[in-house]
Amino acid sequence: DNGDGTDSSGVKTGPGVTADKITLGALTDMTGVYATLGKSITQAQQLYFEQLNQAGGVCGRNVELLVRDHGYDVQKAVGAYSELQSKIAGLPQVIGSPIMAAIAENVAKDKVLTIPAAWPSQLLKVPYVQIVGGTYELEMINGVDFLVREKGLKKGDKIGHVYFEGEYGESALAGAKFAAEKAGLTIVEQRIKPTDNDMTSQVSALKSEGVKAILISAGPRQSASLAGVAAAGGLNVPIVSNNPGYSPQLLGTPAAKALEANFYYISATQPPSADAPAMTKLVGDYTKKYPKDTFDGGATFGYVSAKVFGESLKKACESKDLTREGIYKALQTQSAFDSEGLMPVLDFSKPGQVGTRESIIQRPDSKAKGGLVEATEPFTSDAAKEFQLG
Amino acid sequence: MTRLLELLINGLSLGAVYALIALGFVVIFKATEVVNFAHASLLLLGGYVTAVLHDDFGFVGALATGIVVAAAVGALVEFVLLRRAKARRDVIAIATIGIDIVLTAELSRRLGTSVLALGDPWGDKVVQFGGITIAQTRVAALVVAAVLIALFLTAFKYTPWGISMRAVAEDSETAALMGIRLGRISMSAWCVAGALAAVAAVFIAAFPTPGLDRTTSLVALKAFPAAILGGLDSMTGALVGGLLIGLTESLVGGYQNDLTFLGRGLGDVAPYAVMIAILLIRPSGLFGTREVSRV
Amino acid sequence: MKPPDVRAQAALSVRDLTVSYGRAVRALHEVSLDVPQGEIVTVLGANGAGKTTLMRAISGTLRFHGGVVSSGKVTYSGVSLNTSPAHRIVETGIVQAPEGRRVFGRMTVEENLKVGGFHAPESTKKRVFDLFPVLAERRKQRASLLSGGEQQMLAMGRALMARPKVLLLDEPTLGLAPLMAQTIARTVKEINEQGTSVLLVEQNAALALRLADYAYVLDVGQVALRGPAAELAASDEVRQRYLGIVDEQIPVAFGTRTLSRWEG
Amino acid sequence: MSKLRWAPLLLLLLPPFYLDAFWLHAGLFAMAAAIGAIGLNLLTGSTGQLSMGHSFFLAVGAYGYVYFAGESDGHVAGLGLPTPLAAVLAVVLAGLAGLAFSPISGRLSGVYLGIASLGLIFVGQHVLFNFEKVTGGYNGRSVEPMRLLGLPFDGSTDLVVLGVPFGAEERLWFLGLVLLGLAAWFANGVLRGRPGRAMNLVRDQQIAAGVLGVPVARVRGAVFTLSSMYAGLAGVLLALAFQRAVPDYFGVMLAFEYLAMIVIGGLGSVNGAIIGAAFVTLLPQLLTRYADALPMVAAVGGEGVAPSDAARYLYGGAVVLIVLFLPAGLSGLRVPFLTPRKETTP
Amino acid sequence: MTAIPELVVKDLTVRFAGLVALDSVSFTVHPGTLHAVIGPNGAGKSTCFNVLSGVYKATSGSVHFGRRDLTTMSPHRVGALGISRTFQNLALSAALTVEDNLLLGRHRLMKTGIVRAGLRWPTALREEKKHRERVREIADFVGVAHHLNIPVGGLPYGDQKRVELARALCGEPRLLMLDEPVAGMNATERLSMAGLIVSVREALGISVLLVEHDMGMVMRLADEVTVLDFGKRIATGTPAEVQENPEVLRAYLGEEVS
Ligand SMILES: Nc1ncnc2c1ncn2[C@@H]1O[C@H](COP(=O)(O)OP(=O)(O)OP(=O)(O)O)[C@@H](O)[C@H]1O
Ligand SMILES: Nc1ncnc2c1ncn2[C@@H]1O[C@H](COP(=O)(O)OP(=O)(O)OP(=O)(O)O)[C@@H](O)[C@H]1O
Ligand SMILES: [Mg+2]
Ligand SMILES: [Mg+2]
Repeated sequence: DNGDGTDSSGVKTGPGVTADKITLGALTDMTGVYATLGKSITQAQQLYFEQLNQAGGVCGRNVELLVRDHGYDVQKAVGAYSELQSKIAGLPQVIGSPIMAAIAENVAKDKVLTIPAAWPSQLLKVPYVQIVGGTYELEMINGVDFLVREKGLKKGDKIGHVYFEGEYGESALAGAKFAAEKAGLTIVEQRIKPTDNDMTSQVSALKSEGVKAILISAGPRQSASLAGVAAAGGLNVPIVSNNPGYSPQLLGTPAAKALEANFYYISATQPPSADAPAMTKLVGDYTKKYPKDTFDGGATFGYVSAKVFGESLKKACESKDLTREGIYKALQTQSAFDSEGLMPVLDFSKPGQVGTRESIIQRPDSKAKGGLVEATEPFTSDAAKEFQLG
Repeated sequence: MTRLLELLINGLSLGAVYALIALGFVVIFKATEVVNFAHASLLLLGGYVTAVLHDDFGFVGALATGIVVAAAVGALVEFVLLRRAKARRDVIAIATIGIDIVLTAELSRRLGTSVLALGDPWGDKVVQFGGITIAQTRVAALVVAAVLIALFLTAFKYTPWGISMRAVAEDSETAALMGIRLGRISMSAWCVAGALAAVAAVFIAAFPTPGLDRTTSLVALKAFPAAILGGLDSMTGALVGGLLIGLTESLVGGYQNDLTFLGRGLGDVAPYAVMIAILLIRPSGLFGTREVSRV
Repeated sequence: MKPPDVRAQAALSVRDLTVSYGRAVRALHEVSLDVPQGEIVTVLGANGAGKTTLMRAISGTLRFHGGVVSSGKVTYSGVSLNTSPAHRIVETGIVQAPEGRRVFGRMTVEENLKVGGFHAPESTKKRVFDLFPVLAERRKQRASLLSGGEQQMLAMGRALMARPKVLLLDEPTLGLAPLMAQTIARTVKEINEQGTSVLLVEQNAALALRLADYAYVLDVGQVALRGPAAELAASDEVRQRYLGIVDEQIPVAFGTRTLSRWEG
Repeated sequence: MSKLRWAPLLLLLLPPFYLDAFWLHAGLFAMAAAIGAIGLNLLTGSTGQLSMGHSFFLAVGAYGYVYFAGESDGHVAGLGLPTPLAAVLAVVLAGLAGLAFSPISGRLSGVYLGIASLGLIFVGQHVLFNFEKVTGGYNGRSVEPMRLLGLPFDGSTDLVVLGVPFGAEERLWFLGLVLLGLAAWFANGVLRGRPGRAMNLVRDQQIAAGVLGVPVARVRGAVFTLSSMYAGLAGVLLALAFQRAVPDYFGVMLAFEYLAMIVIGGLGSVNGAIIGAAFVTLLPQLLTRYADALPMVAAVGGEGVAPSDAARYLYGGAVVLIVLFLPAGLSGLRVPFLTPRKETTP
Repeated sequence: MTAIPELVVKDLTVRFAGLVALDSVSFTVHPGTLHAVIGPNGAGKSTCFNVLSGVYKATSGSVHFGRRDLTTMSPHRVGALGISRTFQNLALSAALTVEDNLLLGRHRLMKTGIVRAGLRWPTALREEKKHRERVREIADFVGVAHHLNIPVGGLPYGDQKRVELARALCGEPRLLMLDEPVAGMNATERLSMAGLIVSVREALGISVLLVEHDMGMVMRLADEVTVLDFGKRIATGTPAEVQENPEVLRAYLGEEVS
């Protein structure tokens, strides 16, 4: 049975909600290709729910996060989902585009509010899936805008775009093309696979095309290689990366110099070094709980997405409806979600829309906390405002 | 033009590294007629040891240790699996897959999510000539590979070890009759392969690649076609195969805009496409020898 | 060449040796024989008599054929060799030139000799080349391209490179033209005169008996006859056995079972 | 007697009435894998032809079904055929793919074939990602639920059997059971008949095989094709279980897992393939689910070995140990009803 | 079963990297006769067999079986003409039972393909049954019937040799080629094997090509003997003639024969 019912205080309850506990699920990757991201997000989310429970939980219930590590293996993920499905009220975390794709239909069928740790506009189409932050497309659009405004790219210039085969890279490409169109620039494509770790041939290709800047939508390794090779090869142009494309650890590699010189990183989350009290507190709590791990953007995102869930639960409790439907409705009542400066203000009132179209450009900096400093204020380019999502 | 040259040189240097790995396959195959699918994890192992030790031991010391450890584990595999298993050769090969899975899992666990630098002396330095830029590590890779392979070809031709190895490969019983210690030979082969893997690991993880991480071992997947298309029992084959694969990969990457009709991102496919094409013409590779089985 | 105390030493001796392949084939049954120091001893026997098996047992290569010594033992100057691996046996000075030459075809003559004795002094190599001048001429040639006779010489030369105390020869004249066989015979004598004991397995009885001091005849894994070579050479039995003049009648229309053609 | 031997298998009819979706899903994956493993075992175990490209043919089957059964929309094309027909066609397609490879599979053997077939996986991945009209590209495609005699194999219509609501998993369970049964039955027929004997001889005595009138290259080619069709069927079942076909799944690791299955279960034996498949597919699922309960294995994020790593240690190690000490695999152990009537171990 | 054609080997030459295994050898096996090929080890006897059965390709020369030219045929084609052989070093499938090994001998006479076998098609079952019966007959004739259900690997060497012969007979041959059928057998085993060969001819009237080192046996059984030495044919004739032939004596004993 799916646990529908009404408790003593007249709160309607659904799956994953018992008298004293609300259970949420996370399909994460702790052992696969996205382990870095998975670990940060999961730990941050566990941190949040811990704090939430210490503060009395929701509706007099503790909130518990059931974490399942799928190691980026679709089969395990689907298995894990079918296990969690009947036990949970919502999914604050799902990592991996193929995995999200594989469970999307069931998520819709089971009406489970899901926050993916993947940011393609594609997902906005799926009911009950809420993207927190911008999408890959929007990041790239704002990125191109940044290049034009701050880096002096002009009509007719060429921009290289090195991107992963797959949803992430190709969504980003769509955004880049849209923005380039608007700004009269042309994109030079270089598609790569996650196994390509040496960007030499890509760089020499881009170099001979005479690109004025490079966008990269890949992993941290590829970013590092790209920056290093480009600098070494005398291709001193700005490099702008999507948010999965950077990790502070890169500053320990030979590419550090090059990164600090030319590399920019777009994200909807504030860098750990941002001087918002909430951020300082979060970084403090996090590093206290997980001393061995470096705090990064993933953690910020994890914390905020958990918070989004937490707030939705509270609202749902107020309106006496903790069913999955109820939680989803509660989410949509929040048109100006304030993460106290961890992220821009988020609007969840419009189904099928992103929380925000703003992006923050950041620079690597070995001295700064989390290895990143803010390069621009949060902003939304005109192109980003026009862009049709989904 | 410079682009082509750059791609060619890069391809060659990349190929040199593949050749080192392929050489590992060949040495083991010659001595024991087994393809060692655990080679990938030996590579990761050697790299890992080098990476974690270079702060304390310095690069050379760390690399030396890495080489020794990888060699030792290779020897262990030979001792535990090869000496005892009675199974068909290709079944033993499958068993090495098992070893690879375990070893890789363990190393990935230790590596976790980190990207480790190996502290190699070349850093991100490059050499420039005539508008062509190429990373020093690549040059080093070319040189080291060339030296090592030359060394091996000579060792195989002239040293007692090399001659014994060939004797065993051709007729182990008679080799034993002549006083050659079979166990020692096959174990030495596995040691050598391990050592080669460790060396290759350095060049794979060094600049232009950001460093060593759990995905590093995947390059072994590109060395398979190298070894096969060259001929599993031919050193020359390993060299040629490696270079061929390196060039293919580099050119396909560099000219992907002109190859869009094949779909983008051919990096992984091309080596295998080349290999299959060659196997269709020469079923035992370019330099491989088809042994006539007697009845 | 021959150290003074050699004769004094105990020789290679085989005692009650029983060998079987797998669970099935009993190839040798309680075979005993001796190779006194400095002598040539020959073992005759038809195909499948067990001659090669005997050689394998002595050289410790049975395991390559799934064979095991199920009882009895092989000793050299008192030391048991049963459990020693092949290379150890070679080190003790017992070296074999195996049946069918088994030269390393993909290697040159010179390399083949190297395999025989990597650290052999020049003198040894010189001696081999003196015995087989043709090898010196062909030293750079791939062994597989040598004629059968030359391959046989190479096989023997290769064995000599290890400076054996006891040389085991398994059918050295196998498949050789008569003339070649004579050459081989002469060389064996020469080698022996230089102080090496020889255990010679042959099907070419006449030749073997002419060379040997002492002879054994194996029949289906057992010693059927033994004695000084000269005596055996005289006996008709031996001559018949090898001229194929046997008198056992084959029962035609064997047994009661019959088989009719198949009209499928 | 032999009837009795199979009696315990009737237990397999029960799970849908007692176990939850997780178990049924796990079971489904195991059944699909078992079908694929039987196919691989015919090739590698019985004919001695090493194939490392099995997951390619799984992909062909899965995507073949999705394409034949799926409807066209703006994004992807599809033929919208009746689903059973689509399934059959998908299997045939996989077979054709295998046949197309026979110039190689017929001539090569040993690791040469193994690595050549490894190439198929990379080619396959490339096609899956680029041939978007059919495959839906990186996003994959959703799978048309099977529909037999008007009964759809998904949760859409309500169906209650003996008081148990029969959703997608419950229904697919029985479909899977039937398919696996047929697959195993067919394979046993092949192995015990004329073709099976020829396959074994090709493995053991290649030259003698030729002399006895066995066309070695043709046998190899044919068995390769057959095993591809098994993989194809497995692919179809997997697609139905996933309800969505995604490219990343059909990679090298999967091919390795299939090899692990047949070695663990027992080379050349049908039951072996099934046992091995169950072992390799269920292990990680169980470890993941019961991580917190197991010693050594760490709950997510905690210290110790992560479940998926633990699983790798276990089946990786199992392969090695079995090659060393149990040449006939788990099926070689004398478990009454699991022991094949006639073993053909290499 | 159709009439027995004659086998004509003409100027057959086979070279392997450098060495000449067969040097323009010619001989003819007349229908229904037993033709022996003898010669020292390495003379080229097995090579000759391997060419006749299509395993090796002749460098030059030709082999005809009746009107059919075997010279370039693939092994399974040759088998289809009704030529069966045994192997010097056993070539049985050790893991399979004797019965299965014998059924393999009948492979070319059976039709069942993968599909019918898999579906246990009635014709397949009928065929299987029919051939199992014949296999039992042959096994019984050769004297291995009591082993039918044991894996071949477990049998003594002599019995394995018999199974090889039985397997060859299972091909319902018109020409039977035996490569050292009694090698490694003891006197009694040899005798019974010899008797077996005789009664095969009695029963089936087929041609037999025999390679054997055991002179006694050859001299008793052969209608005609071809002697190879070092790849060359040095004599052909009746056993008596061959025995007298000085060449032959020399090949076996070295020069000085009284
Ligand atoms: N496949 C092969 N490759 C190379 N050489 C071969 C091959 N087959 C046979 N030979 C050579 O051809 C010659 C004849 O071999 P063959 O086996 O025919 O001799 P045989 O008369 O059968 O000897 P035996 O009585 O020992 O069986 C030998 O020198 C052998 O080494
Ligand atoms: N590897 C083996 N497996 C099983 N039986 C074997 C094996 N090798 C030899 N035999 C058998 O052992 C017995 C002795 O064989 P062996 O080779 O010692 O005889 P031989 O006297 O050397 O014959 P030849 O004169 O042909 O060299 C024969 O019956 C032979 O068939
Ligand atoms: Mg012998
Ligand atoms: Mg022969």
